[in-house]
Amino acid sequence: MAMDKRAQIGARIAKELKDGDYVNLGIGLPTETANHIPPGIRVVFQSENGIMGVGPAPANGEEDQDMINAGGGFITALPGASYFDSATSFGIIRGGHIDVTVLGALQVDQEGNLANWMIPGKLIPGMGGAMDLVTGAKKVIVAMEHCDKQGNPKILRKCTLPLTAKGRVSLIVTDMAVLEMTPQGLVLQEVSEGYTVQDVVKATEADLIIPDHLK
Amino acid sequence: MAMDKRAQIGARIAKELKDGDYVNLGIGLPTETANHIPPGIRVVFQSENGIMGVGPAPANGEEDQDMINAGGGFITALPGASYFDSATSFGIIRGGHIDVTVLGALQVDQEGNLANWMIPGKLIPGMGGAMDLVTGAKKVIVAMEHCDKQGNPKILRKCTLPLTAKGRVSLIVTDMAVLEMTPQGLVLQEVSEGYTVQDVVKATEADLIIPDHLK
Amino acid sequence: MYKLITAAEAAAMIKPRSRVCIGGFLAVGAPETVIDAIVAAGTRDLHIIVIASDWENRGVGKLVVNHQVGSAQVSHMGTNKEIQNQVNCGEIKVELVPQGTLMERVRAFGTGLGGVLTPTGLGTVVAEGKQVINVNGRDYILETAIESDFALIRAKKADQAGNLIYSKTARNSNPIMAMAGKVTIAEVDEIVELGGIDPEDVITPGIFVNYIVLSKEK
Amino acid sequence: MYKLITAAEAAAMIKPRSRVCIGGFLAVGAPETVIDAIVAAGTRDLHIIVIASDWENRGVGKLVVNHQVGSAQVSHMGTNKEIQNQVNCGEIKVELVPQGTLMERVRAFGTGLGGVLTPTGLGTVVAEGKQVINVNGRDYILETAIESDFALIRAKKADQAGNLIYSKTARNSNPIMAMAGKVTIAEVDEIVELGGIDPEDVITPGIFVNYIVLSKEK
Repeated sequence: MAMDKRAQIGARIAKELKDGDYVNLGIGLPTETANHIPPGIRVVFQSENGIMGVGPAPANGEEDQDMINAGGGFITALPGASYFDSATSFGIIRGGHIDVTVLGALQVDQEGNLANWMIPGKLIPGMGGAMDLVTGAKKVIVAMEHCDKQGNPKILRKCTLPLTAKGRVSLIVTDMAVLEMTPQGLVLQEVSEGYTVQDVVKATEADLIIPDHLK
Repeated sequence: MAMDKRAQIGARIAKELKDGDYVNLGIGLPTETANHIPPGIRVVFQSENGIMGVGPAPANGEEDQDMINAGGGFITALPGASYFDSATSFGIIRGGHIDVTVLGALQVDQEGNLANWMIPGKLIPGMGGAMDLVTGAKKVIVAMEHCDKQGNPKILRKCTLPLTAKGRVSLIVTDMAVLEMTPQGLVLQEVSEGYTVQDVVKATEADLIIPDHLK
Repeated sequence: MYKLITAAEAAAMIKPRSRVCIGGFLAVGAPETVIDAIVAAGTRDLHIIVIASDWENRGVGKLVVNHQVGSAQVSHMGTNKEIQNQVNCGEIKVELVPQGTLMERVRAFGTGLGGVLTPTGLGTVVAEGKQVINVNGRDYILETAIESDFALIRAKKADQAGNLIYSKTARNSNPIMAMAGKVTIAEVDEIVELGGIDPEDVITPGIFVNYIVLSKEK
Repeated sequence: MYKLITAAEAAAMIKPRSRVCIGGFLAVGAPETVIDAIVAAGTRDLHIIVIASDWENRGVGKLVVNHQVGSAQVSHMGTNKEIQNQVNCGEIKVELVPQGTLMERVRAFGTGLGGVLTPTGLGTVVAEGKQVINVNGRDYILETAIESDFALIRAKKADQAGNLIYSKTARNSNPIMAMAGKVTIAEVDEIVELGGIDPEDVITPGIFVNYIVLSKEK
């Protein structure tokens, strides 16, 4: 995905964050969020391998071999950070103490189901911490391209890949749109510049509720 | 119980300890054990409220309000001590990491059952950490007077008071005798000076196996 | 991020029938300033979750003496005659819980678990009415999470991020209960600047701490 | 009390089909010196319990590349193509375990619990074949303790009592696995005198540590 689209998604997700939020960003696209925190908003980033208070990546040559995030990238710690073991880290996650987690997805569906950890017969990376994060975080935001590399919809009526968790997704932010899970179903809330509602509907398999402000 | 009998029980139990053992002593009579550790033997004492490496009581006027043992008595910490929370403390205990625990008893029976936490309708102090200690420690030693204050046996065929744990007692050390739980039953191993085997049998309701060396 | 409040403000949050974890062991590590404020507020019918009922003039014992406790989950009451009296006359309903089990049940709630399987209490009254599950040939009692509305804990020091450290054996149940309150209120001796606690030394990360009250004790 | 041994002596204790917890996350905090000794010993058919299968040239990945792993309980294999190949061709049998669940199952064994109830994995393949138990209106999966024979961990520093402290995010699974080995072997950068670690700072009390190996890395 082009850098400007990645930035657009990150900036849109950052607008969801509130002052004082504790946030866990999945690897890849979700990390873009950290580059767009609005002024006046202070959020604390956890990495599930055992740190609260993750700072920016270190300068070249200043990497500490014992300081990585869950994606294996080098990090720094901000003042007020803390280190803890993995059981405590997932206690924080599963116990509902993380306000927002942002994760990538292979598929999402209109029931809020998420699939992001395996493609049978092809890729078996494992779920790592994703199942705990999606199960435990107060708000689960999916950051992804609207369609896969072949142009097929990733937002489906029903996920066909093995699930990461059932009914836990709150918000989907893609290059084309912002979609919100509600008790009534998946609501198209925003359409990105350069696209029409019809473009989004066409690129989406799931049934979408189109609110008045987009009609 | 007279001081010399308390000392005798403590000294006898101390002989059960091996170099390097981690030991938890219950409140009251069991603490006497700490005064009789044989030379050359180094044991580490845990107190279940959250310290490993308990040292002797502080001198008068040197008490630290944040340094108590599970009985509420003031303690010191030896070099190499550690503090931990109560979940870790009972993780140590229940996880089988404590080599020896010494506890008082209201009743013990010939199946290795122990009752030491309540007398229905009379005393309901609660089990505190006793159930975890008796369940988790590798070796459970009971330290007590052979009979109750009315002279009735406390070593019974079957406990009548609510149990602390089933079948976990290894050794009973009293003012009159040392008794060992074996797969065959309760074996009278030693008789204290001033008593005969018949004295012990008379003061004990449980069936006792009398080995050849005492016949 | 925590908010600094007074003990009276903390006490005012707690209502009749609130389920309240209170840290400490025989009153060592108990949040005495907050407890005193609850005594002053006089809120009754509290459900307390504590290791011990402490002493009549220290720790949660003061709530008992002031007849503010309606029910309790507790492992030891031996140092407090007043709670035994109130239990015997039916004023307080008590569930006695082995101490290790109590800590796991509190930890379970704080860490999103529904419960744990423990061997502690097998073959005793503690097992009565509970499911026994065999795992790898050994029996265990299913002990469920203890839900709580508030955790009132006591720490030595907080930094501006709400990270906490404790003092010696006053640590005891406090870090476990800190995780378990839907609202966690930490009474601390002092608050230091950001960076004033080494990230390696933090026992309770600030994410668990909603409010801080300064202790009157030190 | 721990005994100081060489990495080769540590490796010699581990036999085919030994169940071995190995600390570290993407090889950060992995006991590389002990792992190298196991590679040198060539012991095969190990059962490893690890957060991740690390990299092909770092951490437990080296055991995989040398075909010493027969089975694994692991949460993430995405950084190691070789393990995926060996899983696909049936050489390694893998149980994929969500990371938080893995830690609780390892902790359960170390702390004498038979298992825990977790919501993680409900409605997914992780729940297949497992008991689902409802507590206070919520469903949970019963996840049982993972038994292990050895825990191989990595710490920064030990004192003469075997107490351990760690380094930053290299702490990760190490303190949990330290509790869980029937035999726990800690690889450390240095051993300091008794009293060289403040009792408040100890992360792993020495009671959990049976053997110490000095790391060649630092």
